[in-house]
Amino acid sequence: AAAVLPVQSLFADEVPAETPVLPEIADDPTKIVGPGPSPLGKRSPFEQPVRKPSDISSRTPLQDLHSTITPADLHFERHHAGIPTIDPAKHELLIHGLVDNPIKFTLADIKRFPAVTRTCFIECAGNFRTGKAEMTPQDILGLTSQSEWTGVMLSTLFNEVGVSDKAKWFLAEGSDAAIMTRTIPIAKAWDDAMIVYAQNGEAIRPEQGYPIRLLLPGFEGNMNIKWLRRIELSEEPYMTREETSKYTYPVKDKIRMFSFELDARSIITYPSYPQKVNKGWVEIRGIAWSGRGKVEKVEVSTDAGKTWQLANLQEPVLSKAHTYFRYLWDWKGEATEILSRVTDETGYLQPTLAQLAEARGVNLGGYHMNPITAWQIKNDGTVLFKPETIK
Amino acid sequence: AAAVLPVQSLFADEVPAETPVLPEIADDPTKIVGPGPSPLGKRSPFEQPVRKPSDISSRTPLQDLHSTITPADLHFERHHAGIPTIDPAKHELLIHGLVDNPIKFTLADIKRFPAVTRTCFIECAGNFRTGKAEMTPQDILGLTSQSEWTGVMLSTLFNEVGVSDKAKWFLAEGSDAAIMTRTIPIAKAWDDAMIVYAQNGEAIRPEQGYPIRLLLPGFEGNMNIKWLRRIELSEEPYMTREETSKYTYPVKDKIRMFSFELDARSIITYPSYPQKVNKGWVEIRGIAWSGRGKVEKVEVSTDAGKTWQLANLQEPVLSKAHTYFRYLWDWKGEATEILSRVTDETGYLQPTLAQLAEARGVNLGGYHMNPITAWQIKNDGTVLFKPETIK
Amino acid sequence: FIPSQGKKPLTDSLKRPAKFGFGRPATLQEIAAWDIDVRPDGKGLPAGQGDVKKGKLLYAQKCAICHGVDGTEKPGVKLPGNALVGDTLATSKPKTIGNYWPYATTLFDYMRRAMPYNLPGSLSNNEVYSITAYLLNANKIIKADVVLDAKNLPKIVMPAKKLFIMDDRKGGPEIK
Amino acid sequence: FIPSQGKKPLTDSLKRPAKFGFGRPATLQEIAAWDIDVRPDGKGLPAGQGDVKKGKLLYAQKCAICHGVDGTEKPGVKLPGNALVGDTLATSKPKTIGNYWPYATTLFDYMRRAMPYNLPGSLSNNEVYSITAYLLNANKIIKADVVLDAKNLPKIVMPAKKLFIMDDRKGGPEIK
Ligand code: HEC
Ligand code: HEC
Ligand SMILES: [Ca+2]
Ligand SMILES: [Ca+2]
Ligand SMILES: [Ca+2]
Ligand SMILES: [Ca+2]
Ligand SMILES: [Ca+2]
Ligand SMILES: [Ca+2]
Ligand SMILES: [Co+2]
Ligand SMILES: [Co+2]
Repeated sequence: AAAVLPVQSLFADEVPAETPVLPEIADDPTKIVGPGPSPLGKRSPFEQPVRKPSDISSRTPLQDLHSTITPADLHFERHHAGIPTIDPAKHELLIHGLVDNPIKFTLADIKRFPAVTRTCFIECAGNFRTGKAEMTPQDILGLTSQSEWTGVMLSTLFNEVGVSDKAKWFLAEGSDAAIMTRTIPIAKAWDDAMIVYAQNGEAIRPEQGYPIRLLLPGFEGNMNIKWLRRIELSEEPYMTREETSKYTYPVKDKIRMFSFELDARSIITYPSYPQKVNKGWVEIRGIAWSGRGKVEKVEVSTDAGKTWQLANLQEPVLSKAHTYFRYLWDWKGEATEILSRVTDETGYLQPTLAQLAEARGVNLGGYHMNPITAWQIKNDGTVLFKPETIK
Repeated sequence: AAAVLPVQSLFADEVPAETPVLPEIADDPTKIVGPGPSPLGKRSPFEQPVRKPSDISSRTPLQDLHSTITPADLHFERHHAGIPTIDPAKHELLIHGLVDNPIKFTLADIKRFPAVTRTCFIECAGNFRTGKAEMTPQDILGLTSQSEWTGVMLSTLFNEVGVSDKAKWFLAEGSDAAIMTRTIPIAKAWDDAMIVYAQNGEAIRPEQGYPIRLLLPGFEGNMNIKWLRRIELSEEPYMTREETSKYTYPVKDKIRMFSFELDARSIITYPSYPQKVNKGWVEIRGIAWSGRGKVEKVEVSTDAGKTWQLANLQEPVLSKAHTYFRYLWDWKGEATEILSRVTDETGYLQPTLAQLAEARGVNLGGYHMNPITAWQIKNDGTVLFKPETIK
Repeated sequence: FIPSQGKKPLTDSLKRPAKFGFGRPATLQEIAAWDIDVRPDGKGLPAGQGDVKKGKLLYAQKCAICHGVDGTEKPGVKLPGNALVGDTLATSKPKTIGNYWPYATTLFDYMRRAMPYNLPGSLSNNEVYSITAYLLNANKIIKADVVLDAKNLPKIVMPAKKLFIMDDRKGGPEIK
Repeated sequence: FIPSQGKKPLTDSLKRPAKFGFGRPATLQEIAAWDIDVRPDGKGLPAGQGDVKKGKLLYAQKCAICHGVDGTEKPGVKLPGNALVGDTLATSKPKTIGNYWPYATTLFDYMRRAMPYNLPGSLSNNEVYSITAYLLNANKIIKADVVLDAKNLPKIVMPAKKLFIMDDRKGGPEIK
């Protein structure tokens, strides 16, 4: 029987978007003096990119974006008990457990440490939906976004408290109503984990963990604990609900847990449903990323996967970051399928859904899914998603 | 007599900011389920960065930013006749003059050409104010901001229309009520000029030229014509008002015109007025940039300019881009002055105000001013700007 | 996972002191107030106890409205909360405590911090022990007469435990 | 300025066609409707003419409210528009047409496109010629009886012309 890829009912429960109201405007803008400067800018009324919210998540409109920084108000969301409202003057971070000196840091303390800025993506491990042709990139994998994050290296704080040799893991805990907890191997703290307080220059947004969140570049979204209030160092993992009953998935007759890195992935965001293409030169555009380092190359196929061509990568290519790719295609008007596939710096090539099913069995669980995404191009230029099932 | 540096009355006419209202919030956010996902995120009510608007400009709150992307709604503004409201479906770009084929491009046409994304700053050529100690970085030089811009290389469009060998300049014209025009040397079109329609991923904001603006990386802000509707190629410059009666400045007994690139510049944004520092380790932070290429190095002095130390530059260092720098300082509590100075890749070292006056004469005009900015640190940790005058 | 070798973002390392001295020592009381986690070896379990009977009553009062009268999935019924009760067969659907939770300690830890969803943190330790006992019994993991406490809870071997494996992928060309 | 040598951002250059064929030919009418610029050599100046007397009247009606009765700066008075009239001495303040505008064509071009500020584009070509004549006369650059048109306007040598120099800086260590 064909495996049905899980489209969790909670994920699918979308709130319909409001219809934008367009202003009446003058024919010749050169004849009327416009409004002057303001404390805060607004979008043009003709541009209304929005997330697609359900009751527990909202998805980034990837097809509306032209580069890789996600405007903060369009960053995807995934909450387990809503967004807490936190007074930054009262918020503290406790680091304790297998340390020499358990310390409480105020937000002001944290900002005094040497700061670092890093651009990387955050992606929900459950970022895959399929099922029908009328799906946009936002619908399929809108649970990934990218920001320029600023904060302190977690290693700096660990150095401050003094870490025991016995510590092999650390628990990170949020101050939301789910008191979300995940356990992370300590090697990540000595590598590139950060505690961040800024996103795209300004204070981190409430949905993203204001005033501080854990940033684990390349690791699944849920581990990047938001509204962080506590870290406990430990000999062993805590086996929290989110690392056992959730964010785990069947691999043949076993259940795989502690998958941290998001596997390399790419998607064409233009052209995609519901856009239409014209005959002639079409620049195919999209994003590619890997939780294990840099994007090495992206290939595009315009003949349903028979042949593949190199796409251009937008510089600078950053590690564990959405990387924009572009490929010029001379479309003659024939029906076809277009696809992209990424290779990351470890040499991993993005698989097809069939290859994933072959490797993991047909009961694919919906977490850590990164199959190649195909778009169908119809004779008239219409673009449709190609939903695949496993035979 | 001491030269008074021009603080144009129009620039100085600020609108007072509204006092933010803070919400009543629960003591323990872990006990209440918060609001769920939404189509568009909002800032925490505890974080209200705002531009400082006057009637013709508004200034970016540089001291509130932790990295170099300026959130789009905080990008500085400078309008000469307000912000036009433009229907993107009707907007067209005309390229004519010394070309083989004069062409009108719709916005949709422009988006079909091969796209490029580039991160760079835009700075107003009149970005310098001084006069009193109670000034923030926003007050002193808030007319500079940085975005990730996406659009088409101007050379791609010039190739499309076919440019005559006689063409040495091009006029760029906006569709605002000032029908703003500037002439640009054609070499810039073959180098790195772009026509951009996206800013930080999304459509360019109305204040920044929606739906398209000219982007001339490193060139003075006013030349980056917003709401672009026309380009005319020409043998000679047009000597528009903005390149003759404005954006020119006295140099000894002459008036210098056609200064394109912004000279290398830096400022410490932390600590700055009205912040306060504590004894112990202080991370001095700021931004540096050059209109002529990459920042080569930034030096910081914590002893009023007697000695200088290298600051760390945040990677990746991009050309013609705000570059974040950081320097760790162990403050013992003594009164002093802290300063930063940048060297760009051409070997240009940011000058003092006295050096500028020495080179240009004491009637410095307020355009293309990039003097070293000093902050006074008082014994109690108070920070004040050090306004300088020319003797 | 494989840490990125030597490609760390720069920090200010030239003049960095041994310690910065920011922050203040956390008191034992402060730590105790927040330290609510429970590990598989039982570390973190509080004093107290609970039994199936009390748990059943509490479940009916505080949980049934979201998780269903008996915690099982009923065809055509969409509840706000997940199904909690099923059987212990690895192949059975839906995922429940019986077939998909490798550690009983996780149940205690999670319910104490996050449930009931509308009143998180409102259950006493004894109540959490009781509801844990009830749900383990309903999932056919413990007998109806077990009195759960910090001693015996970590000893429960969950049916799904044997299914769980650590991800051992390290990057590279293999699809796995 | 010095173009950045070979450090251009990448575009898709491998398969790039000679032309993409996007956009459509602009008609002469379309070009004429927007092509309002005026160059120092007079290119772009329209037919028509104007004189100081008419200009003075128009100025009083349409401009004086923002630029002052006679366009000069009055101590203590802050007007919405800049001072337009002064003398022709390089050292005098404030900057005006007389001492700071290198080309008379710029005046025509700017006023036609942008003034009056509240009704941009509302002046006829003859009106712009007349106001230009008035302002040039008020700044002591032309006589009161000059009738301005496309022929003589570009020939006017502005007092400030001799002061203007092109920026010749090319980067590098020099402070200039
Ligand atoms: C108002 C609705 C509501 C009430 C009342 C409620 N729950 Fe829940 N419960 C939920 C929701 C929603 C989730 C899923 C939360 C998530 O995924 O983050 C959940 C998840 C759970 C889970 C984890 C299930 C899994 O498979 O991971 C357990 C166990 C649980 N609840 C137990 C309880 C108990 C015990 C009570 C009563 C003491 C209770 N719940 C009361 C809504 C509720
Ligand atoms: C409602 C106010 C207003 C009216 C009416 C007005 N102006 Fe202006 N004018 C301005 C403002 C404001 C500026 C500066 C605009 C800028 O800097 O972009 C200006 C600038 C100018 C300048 C450029 C000055 C310089 O030094 O660069 C000239 C010339 C000018 N106006 C001429 C006129 C003429 C001629 C008229 C009438 C036909 C007129 N103005 C009517 C407000 C006005
Ligand atoms: Ca998440
Ligand atoms: Ca290509
Ligand atoms: Ca500008
Ligand atoms: Ca340093
Ligand atoms: Ca603990
Ligand atoms: Ca022309
Ligand atoms: Co998730
Ligand atoms: Co300006």
